[in-house]
Amino acid sequence: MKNNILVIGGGPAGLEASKALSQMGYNVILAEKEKRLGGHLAKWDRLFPDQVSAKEVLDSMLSGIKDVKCFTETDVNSINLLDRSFNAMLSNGITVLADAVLLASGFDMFKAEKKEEYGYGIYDGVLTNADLEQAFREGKSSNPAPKAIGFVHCVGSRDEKAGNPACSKVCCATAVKQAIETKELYPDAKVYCFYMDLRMFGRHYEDLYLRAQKSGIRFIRGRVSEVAETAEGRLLVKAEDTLSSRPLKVTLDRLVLMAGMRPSEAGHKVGRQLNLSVEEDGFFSARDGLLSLQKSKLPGFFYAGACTGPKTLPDTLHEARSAAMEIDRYIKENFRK
Amino acid sequence: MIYLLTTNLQQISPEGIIDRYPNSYNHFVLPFVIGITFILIYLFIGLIRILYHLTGEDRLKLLKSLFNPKTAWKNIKDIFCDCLLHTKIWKRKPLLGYMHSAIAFGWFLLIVVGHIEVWLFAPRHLSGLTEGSLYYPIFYRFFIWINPAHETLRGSVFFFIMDFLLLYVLSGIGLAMFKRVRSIALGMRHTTKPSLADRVALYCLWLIFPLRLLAEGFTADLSGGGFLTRPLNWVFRAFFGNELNFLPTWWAYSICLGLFFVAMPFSRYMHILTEPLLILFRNAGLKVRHPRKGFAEAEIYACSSCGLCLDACPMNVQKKNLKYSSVYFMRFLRRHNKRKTREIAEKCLMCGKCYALCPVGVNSPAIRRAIRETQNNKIQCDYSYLGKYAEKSSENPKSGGKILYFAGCMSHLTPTIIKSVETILKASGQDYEFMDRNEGICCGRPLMLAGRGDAARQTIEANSKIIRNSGCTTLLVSCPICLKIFKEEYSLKGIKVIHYTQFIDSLIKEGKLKVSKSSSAIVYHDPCELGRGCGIYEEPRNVLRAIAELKKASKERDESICCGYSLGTLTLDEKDKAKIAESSVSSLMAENPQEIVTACPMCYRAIRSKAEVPVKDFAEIVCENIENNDKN
Amino acid sequence: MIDFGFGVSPSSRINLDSADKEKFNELAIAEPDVLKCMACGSCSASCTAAAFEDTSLRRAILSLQNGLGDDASKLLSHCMLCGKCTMVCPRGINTRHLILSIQKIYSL
Amino acid sequence: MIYEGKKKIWAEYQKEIPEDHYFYVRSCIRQSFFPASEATFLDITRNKLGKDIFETEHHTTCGGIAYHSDAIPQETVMTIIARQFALMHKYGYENYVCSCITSFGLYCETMETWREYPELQQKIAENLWKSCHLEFAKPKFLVHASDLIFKYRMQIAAKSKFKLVNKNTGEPLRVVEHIGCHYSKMFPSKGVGGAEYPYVLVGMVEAWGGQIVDYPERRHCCGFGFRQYFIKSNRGYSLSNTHKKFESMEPFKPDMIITNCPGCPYFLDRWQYVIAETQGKTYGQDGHGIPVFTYEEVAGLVMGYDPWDLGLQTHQVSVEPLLDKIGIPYDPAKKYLGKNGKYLGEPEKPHCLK
Repeated sequence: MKNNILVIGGGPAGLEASKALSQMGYNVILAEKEKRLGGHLAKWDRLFPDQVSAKEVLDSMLSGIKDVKCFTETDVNSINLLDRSFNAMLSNGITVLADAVLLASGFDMFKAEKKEEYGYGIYDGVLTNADLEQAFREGKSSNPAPKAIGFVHCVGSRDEKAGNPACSKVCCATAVKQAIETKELYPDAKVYCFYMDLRMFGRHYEDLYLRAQKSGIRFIRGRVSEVAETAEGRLLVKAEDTLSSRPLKVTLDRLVLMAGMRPSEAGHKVGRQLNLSVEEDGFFSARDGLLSLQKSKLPGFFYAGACTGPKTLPDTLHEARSAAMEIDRYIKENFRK
Repeated sequence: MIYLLTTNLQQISPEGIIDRYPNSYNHFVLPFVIGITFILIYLFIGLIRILYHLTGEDRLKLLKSLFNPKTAWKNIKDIFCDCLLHTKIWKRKPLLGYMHSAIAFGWFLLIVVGHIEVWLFAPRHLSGLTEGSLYYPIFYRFFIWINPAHETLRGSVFFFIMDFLLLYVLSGIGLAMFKRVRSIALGMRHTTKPSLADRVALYCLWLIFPLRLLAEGFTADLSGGGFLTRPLNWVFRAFFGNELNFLPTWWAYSICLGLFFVAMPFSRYMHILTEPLLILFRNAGLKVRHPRKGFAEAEIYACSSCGLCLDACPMNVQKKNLKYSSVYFMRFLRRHNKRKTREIAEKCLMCGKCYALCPVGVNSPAIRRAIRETQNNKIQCDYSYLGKYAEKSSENPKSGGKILYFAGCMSHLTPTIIKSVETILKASGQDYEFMDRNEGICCGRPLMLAGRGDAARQTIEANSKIIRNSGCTTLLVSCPICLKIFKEEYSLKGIKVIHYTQFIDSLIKEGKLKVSKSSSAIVYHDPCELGRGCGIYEEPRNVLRAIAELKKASKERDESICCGYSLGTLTLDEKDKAKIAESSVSSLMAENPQEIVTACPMCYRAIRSKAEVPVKDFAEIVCENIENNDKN
Repeated sequence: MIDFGFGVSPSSRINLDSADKEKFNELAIAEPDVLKCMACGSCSASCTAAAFEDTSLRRAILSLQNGLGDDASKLLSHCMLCGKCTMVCPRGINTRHLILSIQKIYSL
Repeated sequence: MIYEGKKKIWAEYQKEIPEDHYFYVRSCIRQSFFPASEATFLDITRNKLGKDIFETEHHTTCGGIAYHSDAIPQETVMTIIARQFALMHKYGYENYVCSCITSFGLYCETMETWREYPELQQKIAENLWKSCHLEFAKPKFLVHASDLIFKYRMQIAAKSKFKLVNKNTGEPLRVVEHIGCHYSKMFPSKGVGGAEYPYVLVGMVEAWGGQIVDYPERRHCCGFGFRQYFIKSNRGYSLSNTHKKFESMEPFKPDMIITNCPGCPYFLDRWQYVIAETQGKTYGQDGHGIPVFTYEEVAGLVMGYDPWDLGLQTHQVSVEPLLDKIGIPYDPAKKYLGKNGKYLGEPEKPHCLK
């Protein structure tokens, strides 16, 4: 008999784990709340640091889940523990009795309009990293070409007042990547990146930074304090250039806000029903931060990806694979004696 | 010239076909006469121009030197050795040396002996232009032949000598042709890409002597000939039968000569005539003051475009950098190409190797610096603080020490050097003071190299004040860059400026420092500024031989390859520098030493970054080998 | 005009809109390394002249990016071109040529 | 500018303002700066709108000026505030409305501090009893006088005689609003519309027919700043702040400025004169300045009060061009005559700003 495994969330973590689990011979049921699989990856155009196409990456992931039962536009209405197995009622009316559950609910983007001073939703030229990716995907370019474009790092990250004191990990590299792509699209435009610390920690990330610098992108160390609209409808951006300890202003046509990662609301909904604990930052707490990253405090319930904190795509995929291994071990120890 | 064309037509040869020729003129001499006249006028104007551009002071210096017996003797010696015998090339590449001297010295002797012959047998034709003195000795064999009035078949010794010299020259030409095909056989990896004028002159030069052989071969029956021309004459007779072929060859010979002279000012061969002038200038102690005029112009035209600097230049480890070599630099200077010359001037490492290896002794680094001066000397900066600091530190002179140690800016990035020098000073019981332990003024050499001489002089002035007021008798320097300028530009009367390699050598010789010999095999890298810059090659080697087994680098002493991180370059990028450092290290590793030793903070850092064996500073390795009972 | 004993003080704010981009572009062509600075400060920390006067290549580059050419010239006017900054720069910036280029382009 | 976006933000910062029964506390400086504003407030609320606004002569300063100038410690200022609140309680009120923004900010700060540190509140209650024998109490609702006018803006509009509209073109007047820094920047939730896009004055202007103008430096301080203004050598700093605001609003060609703070209208008004004298620059039309008003003055104007009864003759920047633009009648001859008809005297250079 094949054991049922329920995977909640059809983003990279869910897809990668489902693939691994189905290859191990489990009966995998995947529930995704959105219309299409892929999570945020499905909305992205190119990925740092090598600017590979997000679509190609996703397509290759999707090709591995042929044996997985995927339910899209499906919420987990309720879930509870019955003896050793989990009983989940899905919004499409199906009830799943699963021997193990993998939560891969990922993250929600920080709502950039919460940073009122940046004027997202108020000024026409202010957009988010996700908006820009969408524009890239659609191959849209502005006419007339913008003359000056700014990127604000750490929007809703490292910001206690915005409710997220932590770093979202991917925004710096994303900003630098998007800045390069923007510069390529509008070679005559001035491109500015407003950063606090440039966290280019991964392999090739520093190269990306150097490439951006060489292409003439200006990095200004300082958080944007406020944005206003000029009489001509352009954006007047104020920040401090902390390296010269002086306030600075610049008029831009576009301002791209690097919205950070917040815990997924849908994930919380599942967590609340099983009394799973979250840490102060709102992300789920693993059983052990080093040794049992994929395990929750509840036997049979596992985590993968950004539901336990901001992660890059490779990190997420690694977690998904290790979660699959943990689930396999759990099933073998508990159900096949 | 018109006079030449119309005169002497009355003298007719008694023999049939050549009756219509005057006995000391023939139309074929015209190309030669035009050529030689052109070159003589060109030379005269050029000389006046160069002398005009010299400063009054320099002209006086030159004049004085000409009458100073010592310099006059040196002038003669240098001109003979450098221009004719090419002893400098002989020393480094014998085959190449032979080639050059064969052509230069052989040709020179041909001309001299030719004139002696005429002087002996037809002295009238040396007496004036109307007698053809300009061309007669050159075409002597022809005129003997057509004019039975001349004594023929006289002086068989000369026939032999002239043929021998011709063979000598031809052997050189043969080698030159071979060099074009396979330069590496003569020890040259890269050769200069010739310009159009160079090609014209070159092919003329190649043709001149074979044509002369042919021409003289045709006339050898009557005009006499030696072991070369006489047999050739027999062969010609056997094949052609009559003498009608001889005139075109003489024409060809004359045309080649004429063309060669006309092409000369536009080609590399101008060096043949300019080099003696350069020798006079150099021996008179003149310096480059302007990047294109006066002394520089003499250097520019003295460049023989031989291309020895191509292999010398450390940048040329990458082929793309060949274009920055001195030979092309001189060519662009000659063509007044300001953009290119500026680019090359700024790229150069100023390691001085091209100058050291140049057979003509063209000091192209000095011209590069002069170009940099035109660009950078006008930059306005504020160095008023230097004077204030010198004033302040002079108020409290660093007293006591007879030795004043100046580490220099760069040594502060290599604390090993400073620590080791201090250890040695202490171990040998020296009374010293550290001039720039906490802060110090730059020696000025980097500014000087960047073409900011005026600024450099301000740092020199401030440092001089501090040094003079310190009461020291010896200024000990650990950085060769500083050493060079301290020696050349500072006036520190009564104070001995010494590099730590020299200092340690003398300490050991005087028995003040005892070192023990280890079994380790080491190689020594000659820093540019220390070796080629200050001529210090022996002292460090003396010391190193005493403490270890000294191996050889494939290029060392004045052929040492710059480490690439010279302060001389302004625009060379990091990647190119790294490549040069690699090539420097690979030369050092020729005999697989266990350690590399150098005596310059820049070289130390550069070589360390590329070497796979431990790299030590000179003082550091001496420290390691101080005999135990003497160690602090 | 009345002297009140006080008046409008000049703004210390950097205005990137009015920063001279032409000269900076000229500089970036003469020495593209100017774009590579990551503001680590190694140059200023090792600077020989900085022991005496306010000298900082790092801040000079920043001033140029902010269109403050005079500030940059001032920060480099004491430089002795000793080259220590070239040696310590982790990005391999040709600092001496950069300094010379700045001095040439921004002095005119 | 996406208006809907701003509305979303306004929707998040709704403040509960009771309709009636307020204990009113005056500002220290407004009575001399804008002498008729507080009187107009009381007249409108009590007489025109029939509200119960109680005032007692026993109330004092809130201590804010001394506190912000580092002249008195926090416990002292808190005790002064506790006394004000105790008076309110004594007279049977639980809604507290103050005329001054500095006071409003300080009350908010004090209430928040007491909430976070109950032991401090206890101590202040003891101080209050020891010094005044008054019973400690806290207001149930704390509002600023402008909150109240905002609350009544529709009632005022219903009774208005004039609209903030250019009578010649029919276009709404372009109005710049300036909010006192201590209104909502410290506690965005305490202000109507929050701190980023405060709605309190915008609401009034929109209700009375005007059009609000957002200019880049709208968030910037007017330049008052107690320490900056009190010391002459620092006054240039104060002036420079005001100058920066005018430079920023200039391209938007505002017709008027409306404010809700004691210091702001004063400095925005008077510094225009100093800027004109030192920089030779004016920001209004035809060499005029931009007239600056308190919200009570604007309410009074739309309700048809005589401009001179509103004290508009005490402004540095002459208001007549604006009155003409709206079509409010006034008697130029009476400008410098007091309530009793006596000549008040007039500024040395009334025409500096035309």
